[in-house]
Amino acid sequence: MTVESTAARKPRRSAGSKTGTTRTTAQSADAPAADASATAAKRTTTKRAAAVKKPAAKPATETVTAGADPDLVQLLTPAGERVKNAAYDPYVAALTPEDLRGLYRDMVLTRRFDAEATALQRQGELGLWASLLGQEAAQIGSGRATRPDDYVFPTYREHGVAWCRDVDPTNLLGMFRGVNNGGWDPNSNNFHLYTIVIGSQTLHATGYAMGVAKDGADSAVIAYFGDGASSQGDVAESFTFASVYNAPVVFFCQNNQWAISEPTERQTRVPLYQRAQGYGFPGVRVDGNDVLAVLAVTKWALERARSGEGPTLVEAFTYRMGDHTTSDDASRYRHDDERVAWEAKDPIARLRAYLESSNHAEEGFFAELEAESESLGRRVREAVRAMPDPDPLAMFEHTYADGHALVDEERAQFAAYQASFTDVEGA
Amino acid sequence: MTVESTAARKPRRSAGSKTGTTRTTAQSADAPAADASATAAKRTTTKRAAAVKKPAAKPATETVTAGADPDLVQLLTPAGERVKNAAYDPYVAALTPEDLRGLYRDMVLTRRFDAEATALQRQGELGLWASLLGQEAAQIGSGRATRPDDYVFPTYREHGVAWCRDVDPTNLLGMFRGVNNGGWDPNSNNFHLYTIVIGSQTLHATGYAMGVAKDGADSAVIAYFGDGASSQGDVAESFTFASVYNAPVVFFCQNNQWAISEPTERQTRVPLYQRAQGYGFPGVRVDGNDVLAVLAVTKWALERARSGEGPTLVEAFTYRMGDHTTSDDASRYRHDDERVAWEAKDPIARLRAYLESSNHAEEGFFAELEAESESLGRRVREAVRAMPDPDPLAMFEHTYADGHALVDEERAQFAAYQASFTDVEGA
Amino acid sequence: MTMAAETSKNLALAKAINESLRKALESDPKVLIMGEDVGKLGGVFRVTDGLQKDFGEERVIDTPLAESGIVGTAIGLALRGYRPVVEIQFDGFVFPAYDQIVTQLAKMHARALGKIKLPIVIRIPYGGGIGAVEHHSESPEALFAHVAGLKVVSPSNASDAYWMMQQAIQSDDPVIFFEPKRRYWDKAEVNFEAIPGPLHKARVVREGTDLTLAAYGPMVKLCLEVAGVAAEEGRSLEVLDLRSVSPLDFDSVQTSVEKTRRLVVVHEAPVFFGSGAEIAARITERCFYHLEAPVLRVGGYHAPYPPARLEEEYLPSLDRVLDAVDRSLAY
Amino acid sequence: MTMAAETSKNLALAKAINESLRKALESDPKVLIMGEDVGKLGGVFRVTDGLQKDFGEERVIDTPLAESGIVGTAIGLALRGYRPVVEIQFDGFVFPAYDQIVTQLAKMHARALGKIKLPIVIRIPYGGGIGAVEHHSESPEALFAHVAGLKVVSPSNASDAYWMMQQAIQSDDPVIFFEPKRRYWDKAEVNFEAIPGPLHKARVVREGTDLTLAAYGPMVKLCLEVAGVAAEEGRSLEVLDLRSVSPLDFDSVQTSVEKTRRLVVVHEAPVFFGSGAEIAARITERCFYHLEAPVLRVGGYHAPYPPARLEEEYLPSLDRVLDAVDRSLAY
Ligand SMILES: Cc1ncc(C[n+]2csc(CCOP(=O)(O)OP(=O)(O)O)c2C)c(N)n1
Ligand SMILES: Cc1ncc(C[n+]2csc(CCOP(=O)(O)OP(=O)(O)O)c2C)c(N)n1
Ligand SMILES: [Mg+2]
Ligand SMILES: [Mg+2]
Repeated sequence: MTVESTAARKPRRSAGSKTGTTRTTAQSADAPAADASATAAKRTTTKRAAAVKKPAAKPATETVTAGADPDLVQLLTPAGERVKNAAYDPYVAALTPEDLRGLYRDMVLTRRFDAEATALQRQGELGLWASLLGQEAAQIGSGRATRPDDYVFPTYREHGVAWCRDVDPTNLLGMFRGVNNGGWDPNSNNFHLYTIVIGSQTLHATGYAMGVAKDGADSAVIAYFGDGASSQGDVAESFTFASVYNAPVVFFCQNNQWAISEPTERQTRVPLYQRAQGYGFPGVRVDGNDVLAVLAVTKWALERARSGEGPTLVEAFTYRMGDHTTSDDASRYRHDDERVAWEAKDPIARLRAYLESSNHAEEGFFAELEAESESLGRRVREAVRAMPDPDPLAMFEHTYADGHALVDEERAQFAAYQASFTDVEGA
Repeated sequence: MTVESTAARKPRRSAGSKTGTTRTTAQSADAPAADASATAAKRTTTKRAAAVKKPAAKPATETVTAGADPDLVQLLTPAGERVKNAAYDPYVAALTPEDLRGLYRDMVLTRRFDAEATALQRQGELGLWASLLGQEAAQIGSGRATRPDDYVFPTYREHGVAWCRDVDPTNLLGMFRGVNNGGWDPNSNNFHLYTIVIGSQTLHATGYAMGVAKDGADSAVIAYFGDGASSQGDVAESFTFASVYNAPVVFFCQNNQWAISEPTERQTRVPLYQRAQGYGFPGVRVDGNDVLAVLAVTKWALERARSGEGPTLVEAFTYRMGDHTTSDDASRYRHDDERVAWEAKDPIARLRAYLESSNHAEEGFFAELEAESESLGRRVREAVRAMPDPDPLAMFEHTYADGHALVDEERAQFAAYQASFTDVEGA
Repeated sequence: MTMAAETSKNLALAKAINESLRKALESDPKVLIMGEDVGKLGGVFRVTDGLQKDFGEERVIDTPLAESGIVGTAIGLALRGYRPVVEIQFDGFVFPAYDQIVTQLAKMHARALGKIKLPIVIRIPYGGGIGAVEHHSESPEALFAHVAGLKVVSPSNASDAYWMMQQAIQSDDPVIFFEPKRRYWDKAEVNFEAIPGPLHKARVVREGTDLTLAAYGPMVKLCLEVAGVAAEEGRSLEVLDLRSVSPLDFDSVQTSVEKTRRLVVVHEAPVFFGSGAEIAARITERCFYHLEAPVLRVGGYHAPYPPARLEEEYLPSLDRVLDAVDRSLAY
Repeated sequence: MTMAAETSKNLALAKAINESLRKALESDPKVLIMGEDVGKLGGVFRVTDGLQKDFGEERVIDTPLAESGIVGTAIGLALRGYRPVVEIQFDGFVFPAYDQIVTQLAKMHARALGKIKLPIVIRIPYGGGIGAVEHHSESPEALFAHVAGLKVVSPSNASDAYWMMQQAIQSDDPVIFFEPKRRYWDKAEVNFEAIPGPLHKARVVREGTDLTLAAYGPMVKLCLEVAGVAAEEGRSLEVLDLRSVSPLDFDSVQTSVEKTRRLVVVHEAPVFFGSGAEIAARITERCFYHLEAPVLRVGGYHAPYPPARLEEEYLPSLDRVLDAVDRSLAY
C-alpha cells in the first residue's frame, strides 16, 4: 500500500530556486488530495499566505477563515465567539466564570511579566530575554491542563507554563541575568529546568514518563518544544521511545511559525501534527491562540497518557509576536504585516471579548487586574535589581555531587590566587 | 483534527510487563480501526504471530495469507504465481525471459558468494561476515532497478546490491578480513563504502541527492538501512532534509524483522513504511522476498525521484535467515520455527517456481548456473586467501588528503622504530 | 544474594561485571539496565547474560537502536529516581549519544545548583586487540575526561571490575565506565566482601625503583608483562594501575615518580591530546626537579583505528613500551 | 571580485570572514554555505550577511534545525563534488553533529583509502566573554584535535580570519574553523593580495627573550596585553599565535622555547585534557634540557562554563596570566 504524501509535488528542475516555495506551490494542481490531511496542508498554507497579504484591518474576515479550518481545533474564534466542538467541549464544560477569569488573569499577568523582563533586558539588568509574547494561550491553556503531580519539561520560553506551575517568575530570570544556569529546584514544582540545546528535553520527558509508568503512578508528563526543534533527531527518537514503551507523555509543540529566521517550511512540508501518526500515536493541531481549545486538547491528551493510552502530539498553532530574543531583529527576515495579521488573533483580546460578551467579568475585574499587573511588574523589577552576583567560588560548586579531586584542587588554587590580591590590597 | 494512531492501545498499568507484548495485544478489542493502516498493523502482526506458531509444513496456507495482505505489494506469491497489480505491473512489463533468468542468476550467485564468505569466516580467513541470506530479492530487485548514474549508499549487508553495481565481490571482503576499512573507489561504480555506524549513511545519501538536484541531473540516489536503523535520529533527520529540499532519494529499508536480537516491535509499533507520511512523502511496503515486486516498486520510487517528485520510503518486508553476523547466535533469542516459516517464502525458490511454471528457463540453465556458482565460490576463496596483509606503514596513509605534520612525524618515528629491529635481526 | 555463602570466586572480567550488575539489581529496586540487545541476548559480550530472565523486562530493558535516545531517556529515568546503568554496544557507537552526555548528563546537576542528581553509569566496552571491524576498537576516554561533570573510570581486572561497578552505581554522579573488552575473558579472584579501595584511587600493582609505568584498563596487563621482561634485564619498573581517568589520582603518580624519577604513560588511545598529555603536563609541573627524563607516552597514532590486520602495529606492544623505557632510561 | 581595486581594507574579524566567504563563492561554483539562519538573517553574528541575497538560496542554504543533518548532508554534497562551508550557530550546539564529524567526516577519506575527499569547513563561533547564556561560550577544540582526520584552526585577527578561511576552503581535508566570537568586532588591516603564510604555521606576534606565551584565537590579544604589562615590569615576553591546533606547529614553539626557556600556554578551554596538556607534554619532551621551569597552563576550570556574571573569573585574565608568568619566572 502506498501512503500518499500530503506535500505539494513540484518538478525538481523547474526554473527558480526550490527553497521557500512550498507556500506558493502548495495549491498546485498536481497535489494529491488522497485524504483529509492533504487538504489540511493546502488550506493551512493558503491561510498563512492570506495572513501575510491581507491588511490587518479585517479581523472578522480572518476569523471566519480560521474558524472554518476543519483541521484546527478551536473553541473560541478570534472574535471571541464560542464554537461548539463535540469532541473537546467536555474538557472545558466544568469551567466556571471564575475559572475563565483565572485563565484571563494568567495570560495578562504572564504577558506583563514578559514585558517587564524585556524592559529589564533593555535596561541592562538581563543579558537576554526570550519573550513569549503571542504564545500566552498556548502556554496557559496547556499549563492549566496539568495536575500538580504531572511533570513539565520546558524549553527556554515557557514562562507562562512556569506561571501555572507556581514557579516564582523571578526564578526564571536568573539565567537570563547570568547569575545561574537555571538553578530552581525542578522537583518543588515538577517543572524541569529550561533547556537550551534544542530538542534534548523531549528525551528526558520520555524517560521520566517511562519511570512514571514503571512506578504505576497515573501522573503524566508534558514536553514542550518548538517547530524548529521538530527537526532534531532527539525529538524523533523521543517519539520512538515514547511509542515503543507506551510512555505517558504529551509532546506539546508550539508552532510559532518561526525558528529564529526560518519559517516552518524550512522544517517540514506537511503540518507538524501529522508527524505523530508514523510513530504510532495521534497528533492534533489546536488553535494555539485559543486558550480554551488548548486547555481542552491538552487535558484530553494528558488523560490519554494517564489511562495508559500512551503518547500524543499536540501542535499548538500560534505565532511569535516579537523577536526571537532580545538579541534578534525579526525585521531582517519577516514582514511586519504577517505580525499585524496575527495581532487580530490575539489570545488575550479573544478571551476578553468572550468574557465581556458572555458577562463573565465586570469592569472592576479588569481594573483590579491592571493594578495587579503593575504590582507584579514592580515586584519583578525590584527582585531582579536586588539579585546579587554569585560568589566567584560558586563556579566550582555542584560540578559533582560526590566531589572530584581536581575540582577541589582548582578551587583551593583559585581561593589562594584571590587571597593574594586581598593581601596586596590589604597591604 | 486528530490523526488516530494505528497502534494497539493497552492500559499501562495492566498486569505483567509491557515489553514485547505488541504482538499479542494488537488484536485487542479496544484497538481503533479508524483507517486502513490500523487494519494493516493488526494484520501484519497477526501474520507474524501465525508464522511463529504454525508448523512449516504448509507453505501454501502461508502463501495465501501473505498474498492476501492488501498492504504488501506483491507480484509473485511465495509459490511463484504471478499476481496482477495495476499500479506496479508496468514497471516489470518489459522484462524478457532472459531478464528474469538474469534476476534469478543474480540471486543465486549472490547467495553462493554469501555462503562462501560465511565459510571463509569459519575457516579463519575472515574476521567476521554479515550474511544477506534471505534478503536476496530485496537487494537484487532494488539493485537492478538502479541506473549506472544513480548512486547507492549501502549499510554493511548489501552484498547483493554491490553485485548489481558490478562491484567485484572480493572487494567487499577486505574489511571483513581486516585488511582495510572498505577501500574500494565509491565513484567507480557509484556504490558508496559500507557504513557501520547505523543510519549515518542516510544523511550522506540525502546530501548527495541534494547535490544531484543542484546539478540539474536526473539521476537518483538510494539509501539502504535496516529496521533497527529506523530508530536513529539521523534517519529521521534525513527524512526531514530530503523532504524540505525535495531531494531525489529513495530510502530503502530492509525490514528483516530483527536488529541483532531485537524484533521490529522494539523499534516501532506501526508498520515502518507509514513513517514517511508525517514527513511529507509516500511510503510503500513491498514483499521483500519477491524480486519482481521489489524491482517494480523501487523503479517507481526512483522514477519519482528523477522526475522531481522527491523522496520515497520503501519498506522491503523480508527476513534475516541467518545469524546477525558470524559473531552472533540467533538461537539465543528467536525460535527456529520462525525461520522455518520464512523459508517457505524463499526468494530464490519462488522465482524458480515461476521460471519453471512459465517455461522461461530450461534445465540446462539451472545446471550451468550451478557450475557458474561453484566457480564464483572458487574464485572468491582463492582471492581471499591471496589477499596480503597491508604494509604496517599503510596505517598512516590517507588520514589526510593534504598531509599533516604530526602524521609525518609519527610515520617517520615508526619507520625508524621498525628499522631498529631489522638492524638487530640483521646483526 | 545468589552467592550468599561464597566470599570469593574466580571470575572472568565480563562475568564479574555481570555479577556486580546482578548484585545491584538485587539490592536496589531503582537500578535499571538499558541498552541494545541487553535482554534475551545478554549483550553482544554476554555481560548482561541472564539478567532480564531473572529481573524482567521492566528492569533490564532492550531499547530501540538509538544511543541518544538511550542516554536521554536514562536521564529522564534518573530524574524520576531511577539509577540506570546504560550499555553502549561498542566504543565507536557512543557518539550519537555524545550530545546528551556532554550537554545534558554532565551539566544538569550544576545547572540545577545541585538540586537534582544524575546517578547514571554508562558502560562502554572499549579498546582493540580483538580483531574487529571499524568502530569496534576505539578508546575515546579523553573525549569524556575533558568534560567536567563526568567521571571516567576503567578497571583492569575482574576484582576491580566487580567493585568499581558497585561503586559507580552507588555514585550520585554520572560515571563513564570503560570496560577493557579484550580482557573480558581474563580471570581473577573476586572477593565479594573486601572493597579494594576508593573508586578514584590508583594502585601500585608492581613495585619498582627505576621507572614508573602508568596505565589503566587493558594496558595494565601489558605493563606488567613489560615489567617482567625488564626485570630479567635487571631493571626495576613500578607499575601503576590508574583505574580512574577523571578524576586522575595525580598524588599516587607523583609519589611513585618522586621515587623512580622516570615516567612512561601507556594507553591505547591516540597520544595526541590523550590522557598521557594531561599526566605528563601535570606530573612535570609537580615533579619538575625530580624527573630525570621527560615523561614519555606510548599510545595509538594520529590515524583512524586501523583495520584488524594492522592493529598489533598500531597498539602499544611489549616492544614499543620497552623501547620507551629504554629511551627514558637513556636520559 | 567586488573589491577589485582595493588591495587592503580595515575590517572587523566577522566582516573579514564574510568577505572571504564571498570571495570563495565567487571563485568556485562548488562552494556552498549551509547552516541555521545563514540566509536572510545572515547568521546570528551576521558573518554570512548578504551572501544569500547575492548568491541565491541554492548556494547559501538555510537548513532545518538539526546539526547532525547539516554535517551529514554536507558530507553527501562533498561526495557529489561540492565544497560546503557549514555554520554551527554556537560552540555548544556542535555536539548533535559530533557523531557525523568524528565517525564519518574524519574517517571517510581513510576508509576509502584516499579515493574520495571531504573538503568541508565547519565554522564554529566559540569562546566566551560576551555575557551569553549557557552553551554559547564554550571552547571544545580539544574534542576535535584528538580525532585524527580533522584539522583544527582558529584565527586571532581579521587578516588571518580572511586568509585562513580561504585556505581552509581550498583544503581537501575537513577543517574545523573556530572563530573567536568575542573578537568578531575587532578590526585589522586585511591585505587581499598577500597570503600571510601556510594555514598550519604558528607566528611570532611579539618577540621576547624571557618567556614564551603560546595562545590561539581569542587569547592572543590577551597575551599581547600581558606582554605589554610585563614589559613595563622589565620582562621580555615572546608571544606566539599558534593559529592551528591540529596540526600543532611544535617546531615554532620549540624554537621559541629554546630561546626563552620558559613556556606558558593560555586557552579558554578547561585545562584538564586541553591543548595546553599536549603542548606541555610534547615541548617538555623536545626541550627537556632547555626548560628552566615546567610548562604552565592557564585556562578554564574543570567545571561547566559558568553563568555570565562569573565568566571573567573563569576565563584567563590579564592577572591570571601574569600570575603564571611570575610563577614560571620564579623557578
Ligand atoms: C542544538 C541547538 N542548535 C541551535 C540552537 C540555537 N537556537 C536557539 S533557539 C533556535 C530556534 C528554535 O526554534 P523553535 O524550536 O521553533 O523554538 P522557538 O524559539 O520558536 O520557540 C535556535 C536555532 C540551539 N539552542 N540548540
Ligand atoms: C550507532 C550504532 N549503534 C549500534 C551498532 C551495533 N549494531 C550493528 S548492527 C546492529 C543492528 C542493526 O539492525 P538493522 O538496522 O535492523 O539492520 P540489520 O543488521 O538487521 O540488517 C547494531 C545494533 C552500530 N553499528 N551503530
Ligand atoms: Mg518556533
Ligand atoms: Mg534488521
